[in-house]
This record gives sequence, structure tokens and C-alpha cells, in this order.
Amino acid sequence: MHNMPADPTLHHAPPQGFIRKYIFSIDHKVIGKQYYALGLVAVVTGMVLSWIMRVHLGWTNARIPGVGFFTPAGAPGGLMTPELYLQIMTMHATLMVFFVLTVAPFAAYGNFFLPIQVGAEDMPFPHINMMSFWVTLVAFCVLVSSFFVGDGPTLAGWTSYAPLSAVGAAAGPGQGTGQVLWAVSIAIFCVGQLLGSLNFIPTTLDLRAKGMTFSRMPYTVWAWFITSLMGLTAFAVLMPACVLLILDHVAGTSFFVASNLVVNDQLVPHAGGSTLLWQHLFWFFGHPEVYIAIVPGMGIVSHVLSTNLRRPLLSYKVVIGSMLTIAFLSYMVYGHHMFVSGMNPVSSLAFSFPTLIITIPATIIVLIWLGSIYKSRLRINSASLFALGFISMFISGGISGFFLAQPTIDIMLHATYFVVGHFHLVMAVAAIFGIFAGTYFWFPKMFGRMLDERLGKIHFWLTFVGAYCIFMPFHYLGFAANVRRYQAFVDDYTVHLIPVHRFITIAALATGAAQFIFLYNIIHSRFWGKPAPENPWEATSLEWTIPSPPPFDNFGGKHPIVTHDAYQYGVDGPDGKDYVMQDAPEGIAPQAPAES
Amino acid sequence: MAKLLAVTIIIIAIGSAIPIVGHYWEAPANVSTHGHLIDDQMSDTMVETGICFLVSQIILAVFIWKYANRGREHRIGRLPGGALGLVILAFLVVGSEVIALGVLGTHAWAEVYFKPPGPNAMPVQVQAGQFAFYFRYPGPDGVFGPIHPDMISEATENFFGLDTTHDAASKDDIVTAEMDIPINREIHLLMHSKDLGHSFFVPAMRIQQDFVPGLDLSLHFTADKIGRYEIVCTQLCGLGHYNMKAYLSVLSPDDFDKWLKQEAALQ
Amino acid sequence: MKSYYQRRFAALGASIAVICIAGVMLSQRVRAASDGSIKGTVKLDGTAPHMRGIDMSKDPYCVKANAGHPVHLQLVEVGNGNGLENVVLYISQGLSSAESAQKPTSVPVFDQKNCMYTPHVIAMDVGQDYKVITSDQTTHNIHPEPNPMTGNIPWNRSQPPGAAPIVTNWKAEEVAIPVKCNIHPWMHGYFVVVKGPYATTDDNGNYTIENVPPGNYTVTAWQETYGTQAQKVTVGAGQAATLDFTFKAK
Amino acid sequence: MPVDVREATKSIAIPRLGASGHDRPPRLNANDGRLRTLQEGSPPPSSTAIWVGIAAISMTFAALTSAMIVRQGSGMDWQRLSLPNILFLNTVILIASSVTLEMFRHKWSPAGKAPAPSDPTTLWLYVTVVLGVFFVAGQYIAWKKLQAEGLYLASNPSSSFFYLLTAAHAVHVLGGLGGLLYIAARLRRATLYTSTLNVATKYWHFMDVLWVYLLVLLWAKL
Repeated sequence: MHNMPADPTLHHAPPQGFIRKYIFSIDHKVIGKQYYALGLVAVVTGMVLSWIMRVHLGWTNARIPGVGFFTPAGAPGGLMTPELYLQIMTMHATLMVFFVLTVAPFAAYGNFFLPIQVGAEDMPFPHINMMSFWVTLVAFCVLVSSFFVGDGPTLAGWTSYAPLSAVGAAAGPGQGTGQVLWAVSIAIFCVGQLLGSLNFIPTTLDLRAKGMTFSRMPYTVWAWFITSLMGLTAFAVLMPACVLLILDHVAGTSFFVASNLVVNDQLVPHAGGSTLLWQHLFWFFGHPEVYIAIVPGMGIVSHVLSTNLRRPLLSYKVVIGSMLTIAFLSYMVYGHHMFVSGMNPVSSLAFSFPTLIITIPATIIVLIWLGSIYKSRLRINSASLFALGFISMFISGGISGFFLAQPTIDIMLHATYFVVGHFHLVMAVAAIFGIFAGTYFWFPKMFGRMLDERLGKIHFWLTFVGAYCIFMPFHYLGFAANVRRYQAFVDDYTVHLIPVHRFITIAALATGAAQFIFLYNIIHSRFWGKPAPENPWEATSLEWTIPSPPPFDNFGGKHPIVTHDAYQYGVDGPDGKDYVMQDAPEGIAPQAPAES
Repeated sequence: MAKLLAVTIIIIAIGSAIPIVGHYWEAPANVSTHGHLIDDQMSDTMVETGICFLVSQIILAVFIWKYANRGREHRIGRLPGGALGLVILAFLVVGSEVIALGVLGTHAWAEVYFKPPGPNAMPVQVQAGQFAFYFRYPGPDGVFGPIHPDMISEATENFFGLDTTHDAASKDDIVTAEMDIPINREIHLLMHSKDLGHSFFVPAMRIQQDFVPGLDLSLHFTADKIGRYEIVCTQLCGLGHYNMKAYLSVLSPDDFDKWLKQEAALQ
Repeated sequence: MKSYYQRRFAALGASIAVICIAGVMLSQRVRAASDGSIKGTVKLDGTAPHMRGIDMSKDPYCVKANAGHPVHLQLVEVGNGNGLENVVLYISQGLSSAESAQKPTSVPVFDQKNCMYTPHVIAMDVGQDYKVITSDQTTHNIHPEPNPMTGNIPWNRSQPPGAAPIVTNWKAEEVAIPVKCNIHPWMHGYFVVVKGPYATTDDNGNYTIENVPPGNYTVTAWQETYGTQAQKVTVGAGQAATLDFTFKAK
Repeated sequence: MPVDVREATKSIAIPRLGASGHDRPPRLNANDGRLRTLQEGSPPPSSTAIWVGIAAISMTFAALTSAMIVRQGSGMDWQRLSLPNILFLNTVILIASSVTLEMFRHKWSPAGKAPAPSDPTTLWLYVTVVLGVFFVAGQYIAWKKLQAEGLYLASNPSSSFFYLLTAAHAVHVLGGLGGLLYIAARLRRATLYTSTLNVATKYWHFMDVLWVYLLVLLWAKL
């Protein structure tokens, strides 16, 4: 260790007592773990919900044990009603998109590792940081509470298209209280994430250790930084949209509800609202949200991969540049969700081109990953396996985006299972693989215990193969024009596809079950895993220069001085190592990666 | 482990391609005059992206196979061309695809959306509501009677809110639950929603268009095969969404006139 | 010692049971033998309007279910001698609060059969349970929309094929609550919620209101298309008063 | 080469005053309590954070603006409403409050000596707070005026947006008032960081800019 002497004053004193230490903690590491736990709870809930949906889709008249017990009205005797299916679908999507894909890779890992990787003691505003978690938790509770009030949660889908989401209970079960609770929850969630960005951005800009120049920041730091910039703009737009929606519900305004609507034979009192307004506001948030979910994954994969390739990626600048380009373009492409929405067909074309073009930076990143494996010293462990899995998934999901980027083809594929397959692969599964890669890579640092590698590999194989078995067939269903968000397929051209649905259902149940291996692994290893050394993966970035788990103020009162970039691998380092730590003494001048 | 992963990736890649190459599950065959444009566009995209998909997955697999678990004795090598080469490659490959698909695609899109319906296109009105479509034919006078939302009542089957006692134009309007059209006659479909957002999707006809409450939208298409096809809703509209359907029958001109007379009699 | 407590509990339980039973018996107004009834016929004056046929083609199941016999709207249904079906008759004035408070123990059944409501109209007492069942192999949703002013709560629930019956009741008097199935927009019926004795006319317009205590009453007849009519009637002890209604065809 | 933090920070660090004293005037702490990361030339995080916050708030109001424009185009039911005159008075009050806040901050430049709470210059702070309260009260009067005309939140899209935008702004102003009161408290109790003061001032001025923008928008659109 080559560090500064102890700092006379700490940023803030270590908390005393259980409550301040673990519950209302202002320590970014604890807050990170809290976010991670929230993500775990949400992902398990969401997964169970998806099981129920899948079983119902495969065997529509099957009585699902347990469901009847939880909602006697929604599933009399375990027999699912259409409204319950849609409500479960909505909750699955909302939980996964907001409370898993946004929370886990961004808020959880970002909180834990961003300050450490830039060599800071903590986030600049620890109390705001604490608030951001608790606000997010409140949002989660409000959302889940909608299961238990009135006639259940909203069935309007995670996109909550108005006017279905705005005209109230007459439109269907859950469209009263349930819908309002949904909007309230999402509005609160936006506040939580904005508070998060309030910390992430200054941390990256102002709290970097001496010598931690922009070009020496790990990929993950860049990813979280870019993500918080996107979150800043996206969530700041979604929040007022939700407020407008709530007002339409409870205050009788007409922002989204057009004139002369007749719902259930009753003339709706609202007038003059714009239906497309909601779609524009929502998707202006919605598409960047997709990248908010995936960019941290890209960062984690780049970080994990270069460690396990034992070489830097081909070009640091190109990867960062591509990420920035993606973030920038993501605001110009949202219209591709609305090709057939009655939007001006010219603007459909206008939206189509950036959508196609945004695949260029994505392709570049993938090619850089592929090219970097060439003649590397790839190490196979759970983390690197999931990183490689991420690449495979990202390729598959990204390429299917080419279909949906074209208005012409969208006429056939819009709102079919092709879309479901596409965004699950590229956004959900890929992002989740990123989360897994991060967990297997960072768990030793977070908890000071090693995860069980054997279980990790089993988990990878079941998840990797399982995910493909689930989501590839979705594309075939889409080509067969199988419409999504149907609770059953009756007497129509989709009946012959039911066997495919059953296959998917079985794959989903199996893959889901495999995740409990992971749960067991992290819980068991947390307490009984073998103690983790300081730098188990022979990595170079700052989080590996400190004990596992890190002390309260990360660097034990010292201040790292960064002298090398984050990926000095495959070099002839000090005492026979093939890498050089970021804070290694100036004296060590590593050779550039040796050519063969 | 690494070699196994490589093999698995290749098996998955090729396995995923089989059902598509083998046409296991396909959309209903096209029965519209513009549909082939979409189908061509689709198959072009399929070929181009399919190749990219297979190639990239296989490269990934091969690299994993070759370069996993190499010891220190192997030197780190650099991909010929390096990052710059890859950037150029990406721009060439993706760029060409973007131009090929994007530019050519606009042609088909324009065919559907920019070309106005012909002068003698047959107007048919469709109204979407929870959870059914209803259709209206203008009748002999060729004029649709005005709609009075306050008079809409499914209880009395006045789905469009027509005032047949006062509006002359409404008297001969023909309201039906099924859409029948003559073959090889261009149809000008006038769409409006009664309550919420819905969508009008006829896979066999290669048309899909949302209903937007408060907006009057329109579509035009020509069917060139006699038969009975499904109209489904693709915009989540509530608990009955899955069962929001109607049938579109393409008839010979004579049959169509017969059918229209029957329906007129039932009004 | 133990047995002592057991005995005490037994005694306690027994006494509670006795009290409950007594309470139940007292709450039920014992039907007096002196109760009379009101019977009669509801007719339509003029020719019944043409009822549009119903096209169920959106749901192939419904089409199959009704193959052979075409279905039509049920706004006005006349039987032999122009008798009006589905007319609800109830006592709108003259009942003491105690009399109007008592409710029958029977449970009216509202069946969803061949994508139609059978019967098209059911009458019930305030707080009287009614049962919604489905005999169809397609999913229906039941969506009654009471007037918000009355204090009745609207609800909307689906019944998949083979679903358990929905048993519920209405808290307030309301003539009449429209009920519909959104999945099959043509399915439309009424819940008529009244206080005190009531009756619904059969295919030929005949009705009998049972268990009417002696006295002077105003009887109101409700028909979904023609609205309501009221007439006065006197019921003698143990006798059956006769009261006919006639609605004019518009 | 190890660097001593004390050495490195001495140049800018003025020893912080403990939570001790009413008796002694609080000192400025140019050190701002930020983490000492020795990344030369990086501003205190709070001055970055305030721009982040301003960006977020701007996005929110931009979204509402576009919503308003779209909504105005979508329906035929848009009735122009005449703005209550008091709004212009409120504008003057708000801008005045910014001026007074500047007067206050001017005396507190890191170079300058820190005056005691009794010092007349601190009065400027309280004046600012009072003006801020007046502004919010003035907005409330404006709402009352509209309601007197029978224009409520749901009466018309124009009134909906009026209430929505003004209320959203008022909420943010109240937040700013909270910040100023916090500063007042810091003055009495412990050290006041220059950065805290600068941030609060930036935010408060932003409230002016935002309000003027809203006023022009409402005046032009409603």
C-alpha cells in the first residue's frame, strides 16, 4: 500500500448503535447493500408473479394453488381471472423495471463502489443519500400496498397508457385506487432516483482522489456517471407526468382524457385531453430508462471482463465514447415505441433513423469486447462466465432490435411477443447477467466472504441455457403475430402456438427455480463462506487496494494517490505480477501490453 | 468449462435459427396487395440480421474456445486493425444495413401511409370499444349519419349513438359486428374509439393501427383473397383485451352485396 | 380441577348458543296466517316494437352456443295475450318499517347462459343475497353500475368457465341497477333492489306478490323500457287482491 | 511521494469553530467540510450538486411546458384566463428578495471577516426570508382571486396549468425558504460554510429566473 498519512478530520464520524449503523445509515456502503436487498426482494416477487403468468398462459383453466388464497376475488378457487392476470403482469413489469433493473445495477453497486473506485471517503451528501434509499423504499411499499386495497393493483400495464389509466374504476378493476397508488409510487420513486443523482454526479466530478483523472476512471464509474445523467433528465420528466395522471384521477382535470368518451355506457365527464401526450411524456422517460438499466451492465461487464482477460480492452476511449453516444441518442429514439400510435407517419420515419443508428455505438462496444478476447488470457470463473453470457445475450437481443426499429416491419411485430422477447433479452436478461457478474465479482469485497464458485457455475449454466429457452421462442411467437398482454388464446389463429407457450412456461419454472441456488449461495456464503483476501481476482482498481469488507471510511483515513489507469493488465508488473495497481508507486512504469 | 461454453453458444445460435429457417411458426399468409412489401422487408432484415447474429455468436464462441485459461507463457496479442478497425467495421456493416433497411423500408411505409386512398375507395367506419369492434356502412346515400356520444348505448345496441329519428343520413346506415368487404376493392377504413385506446390489427392483411381517443384516424388497404380473417386488438384496453376480436370476411362482389342487403334488413 | 373448567366452558358455550338462537328467532318476523297476496297481469297495449337481433360473431363460442335459435334484444318481451315479461312489481307505499325491514331468505340466481343473462331482470330485497353463476365455457365479467347517489358500490368481476358463484347483496334501494358484460357488450340486464315484498312477471305477464300483510298499499310496476306505473290496492286478511297493469307501446 | 494532508489543505483551511459559541461570532469555513481528495481545482461538491438540482427542476418544468403546449393544441376547450395583477407585485417582491440575499452574501465573502449574529448585515437574511414568505402569500392570494372568479383546478385546462405551474413553483420556493432558515440557524449555532451560503443563493436566484420564465409563459399562453 502506498498511501497518504491519516487525515486529521473525517468527513463524518462513524455511526454508533445498530439503528444508525444498519438501518438509518449514512454510510454509502450500507446504503448500497440496502438497495441490493431491496432489489433482491423485488426480483423474487417479480419472478414469482411471472411464474403465475406463465402457468396461466400455458394452462389457462388450471387452478393455481395458493393464488386463490391471496386474492379470493381475483382467482376464485385458484382459477385466474383476466383482470388478475393483467394486474400481475403490470406488477411484474413495474417491479422489475423500476425496483430491480434501476435499483440493483445503478443504485446498489453505484452507491457501494462509486466512491471507493474514485478514492473518496463517502458520497458528499450522506443524508441525502440515505433519504434516496428510504424514499425508494416508500415507493416500493406504496406499490405493493396496491395489492391489498380496493380491487387490487392497476391492470393498465407498466406503460399505464391513458385514458385507460385516467378514467377511473369504470374502465376496469384496479383502475381506481390501484392506478392512483401506482402513479404515486412511481412519482415517489422518481424523487428517490433524483436524490441519488444529486450524489452520484458530484462524487464523480469533485471527489476523485489525487491523480484520478477522467481517463483513469474505471468503466463502471463512467457507466454510473452516464446513468445518473440519464436518470436526472428521464425521471425529472416522468414525475410531472405521474402528477398530471394523479390529478386527472382525483382532481377531475383533463390532461390525458379526450372529449366524449363513453366507458361502460357512461359518458366520461372529462373533455379535450390529449391521449398521445401521456405516451410522449412516458416514452421520453421510457426509452432512456432502457439504457439506465443496461449501461451500468455494460460498465460492469467491461470492468469484470478486462480483469479476467488479463488485458485492457482494445480501446478505453472508444468504449466510453460509445456509452456517451448511446446515452445522447437515447433521447431521440423514444418515438419508435409509437410507430402505429397514430403519430404523424413522417415523424415515425424521423424516429426510425436514430433508432437504427443507435445500434452503431452498441455494435462498437460489442466488437471491442469480442476483439479484446482475441489472444487474451481469459480466466473462467462465475463472474467472467456471466460477463460472457451478457455479451451473448446482448448480441441476440440487440440484433432483434433491428426489426422493431423499422416502422414497416413494426406494423407486423408491434405489440407481439417479438417485442417481449426483444426487450427481455436486451434489457432484462442482459442487465440481470450484468448484476450477476457484478455480484460474483464484488461479493468478496462487499461482505468479506468468497462465494461458492461451484454453485456459481451451476447457477450460470442453468440460467444461461434457461434464459435462451425462455426468450428465444418469444421471437417465434412474434413472427407468428401472437399478440402480447393476452391472458388466454381462444378460438383464433394463435391457438396452434399454445405448445410453444407451454415449453416457455416449463423453461421459466426451471430457470426461476435455479435462481434459488444463487440465493442460497449468497446467504450461505455471507455467513459461512471462506474469508476473502484483499484482492482475490488480482484486479487493479482502487476497491481492491483496501480490506474486504472496507473500513467505515473506505481508506482507513488515508488518501490514495492514483498513478496509473484502471486496467494495467498483461504487463510485467512488480514482483512478477501481470498487473499494476492503480495506486502503485510512480516508479513502476509498466510496459504496454506485449505484442506476440 | 470454456470449451463447453463455446460449444453451447454455437448450439444455441444454430438451434435458434432452425425454427426460423424451417418456417415452423408463421404469421397468417398475406392476403393484401401491399403486404408483400412488408414481407420482403421482413425477410431482408431476417437474412441480414440472421447472418450478423450467427457470425458474432460464433466468433464469441471460437475466441472463448481458443483463448480461455492461457497461462503466462502465452503473450497477450493485439487484434489486427485494433479498435479503429472495429469502429470502421461497425460503421460499414451497421451503416450499410441502416441504409439498406432504413431507406428501402421507407418505400413500403410510404406505400401504406403516404399514398392517399383512391377516389373510389369504399368507406367503412370502425368503432372500437371495451371489448368489441363495430362497423358502419354508409348505406345507399353514401353518407355516415352524425354520432351523438350521449346516445351511445350498448343496452339498446345503439353502438354508434345514431339518432335515426332526426338524422336523415343515419336512417340507412348499416351497423354490423362483422366486417365484410368485396375482394380487389380498395377499402378506406375510418377509425375512432368510443372509450379507450385500442388497436386494429389484421395479421393476414398486414395492417396495424392504434385507435386514439379523440383522434379520427384512417387506413386504406385492398384484399386480394377471399376468406375469413381475424381482427384483434393489440392495445391493452382492460380485462377483456384478450377477447377483443372481430372477423373480416373478404367476399366476391355479389356475395358482398347480398350480405349488405341482409344486414340492412336486420337494422 | 381441569374438569371443573371444562364444565364451566361447556355451560358458557351453551348459554351463548341459546342466546344466539333466540336472537335469530326474534329477528325473523313470524309470518302471520293473516297475510294476503297481490296477483295480476301486466299487459302491453299495442304491438311490441321490433327487437334487433344480436350478432355474437366476435366470440365464436357464443355463436356456437346459440346455433339454430337466433337471439334478440330483451328490452320488451311479450307473451300470450300481450303479457309483458320481466316487469318488477313492488310495494312502494303502505308498508310499516318493520314490515319493509324483513327480507326473504331465498337467493335469486342470475345465470350467464349462452352469452345471455337468464333471467334478464332479477328483483331482490335490500340486503338480500343474490347469486351470479355462469354456465358458459367462455369468460364473462359482471359489471353492475349503480347510481353513485344511492350509496350502492359498483363492482366489476370476471367469472372464467367453472368459476365459483359470486354471492353478494345491495345495501340500498335502487330501481334499477343496470348490469353488463364488457367482454360481450350485448349482454345486458337489471338488478331491481326494493324494500318489502316484490314479484317479477313470467313469460305471459302474470305475477303474484306473496306475504302481504292486510292493509292499503301503492304497488309500483317497473319495466326497463316503459318506466314505472303505480296503483293503489287494498289487501284483506288472508285474501288475494287482484291488480292489473297496462303499459302503452310507444 | 506522501503528501501531508494538513500541508496540502492549510492554504485554504481556516480552523473550524466548534458548536460552542453564541459568545463568539461564527467564522467562515472555506474548507466547506468537503472530503479532502486533493484533486486540485475541483469545486466543492455542493456547487456541482446545485447545478444538478437546477437541471432536474428545469427538466420538470420543461416537461410541464411541453405538456401545456400539446394540451392547448389538442382540445378546443382552451379558455384564455387573465392573470391576477398581484402576480406582478409578487414578481417584484421575489426579485427584491434576491437583491437582499445578495446584500447579505456580499458581506460574507470568504475573504471578509465574519460578523456577529447581532451585526446589522445579518438583517438582510431575515428580510429575504420575510419577502419570500410574502411571495408565497401573494401567490395564495392570486389563487383565491381566481377561485373568486369561479376558476378552480379542474374548471379549464388553462386554469389547471395555472394552478399546477404556480403551485409547483411555490413548493420549490418553500424549499428555498427552508434553506434560508437553515442558514439562519447555522448563524446562531455553529459554523456556516460559504458553500452552503453560495448554494442557497444560487437556488434562490434560480427561483427568480424560473418564476419570470413561468410568468412570461403564462402571460403568453393562458
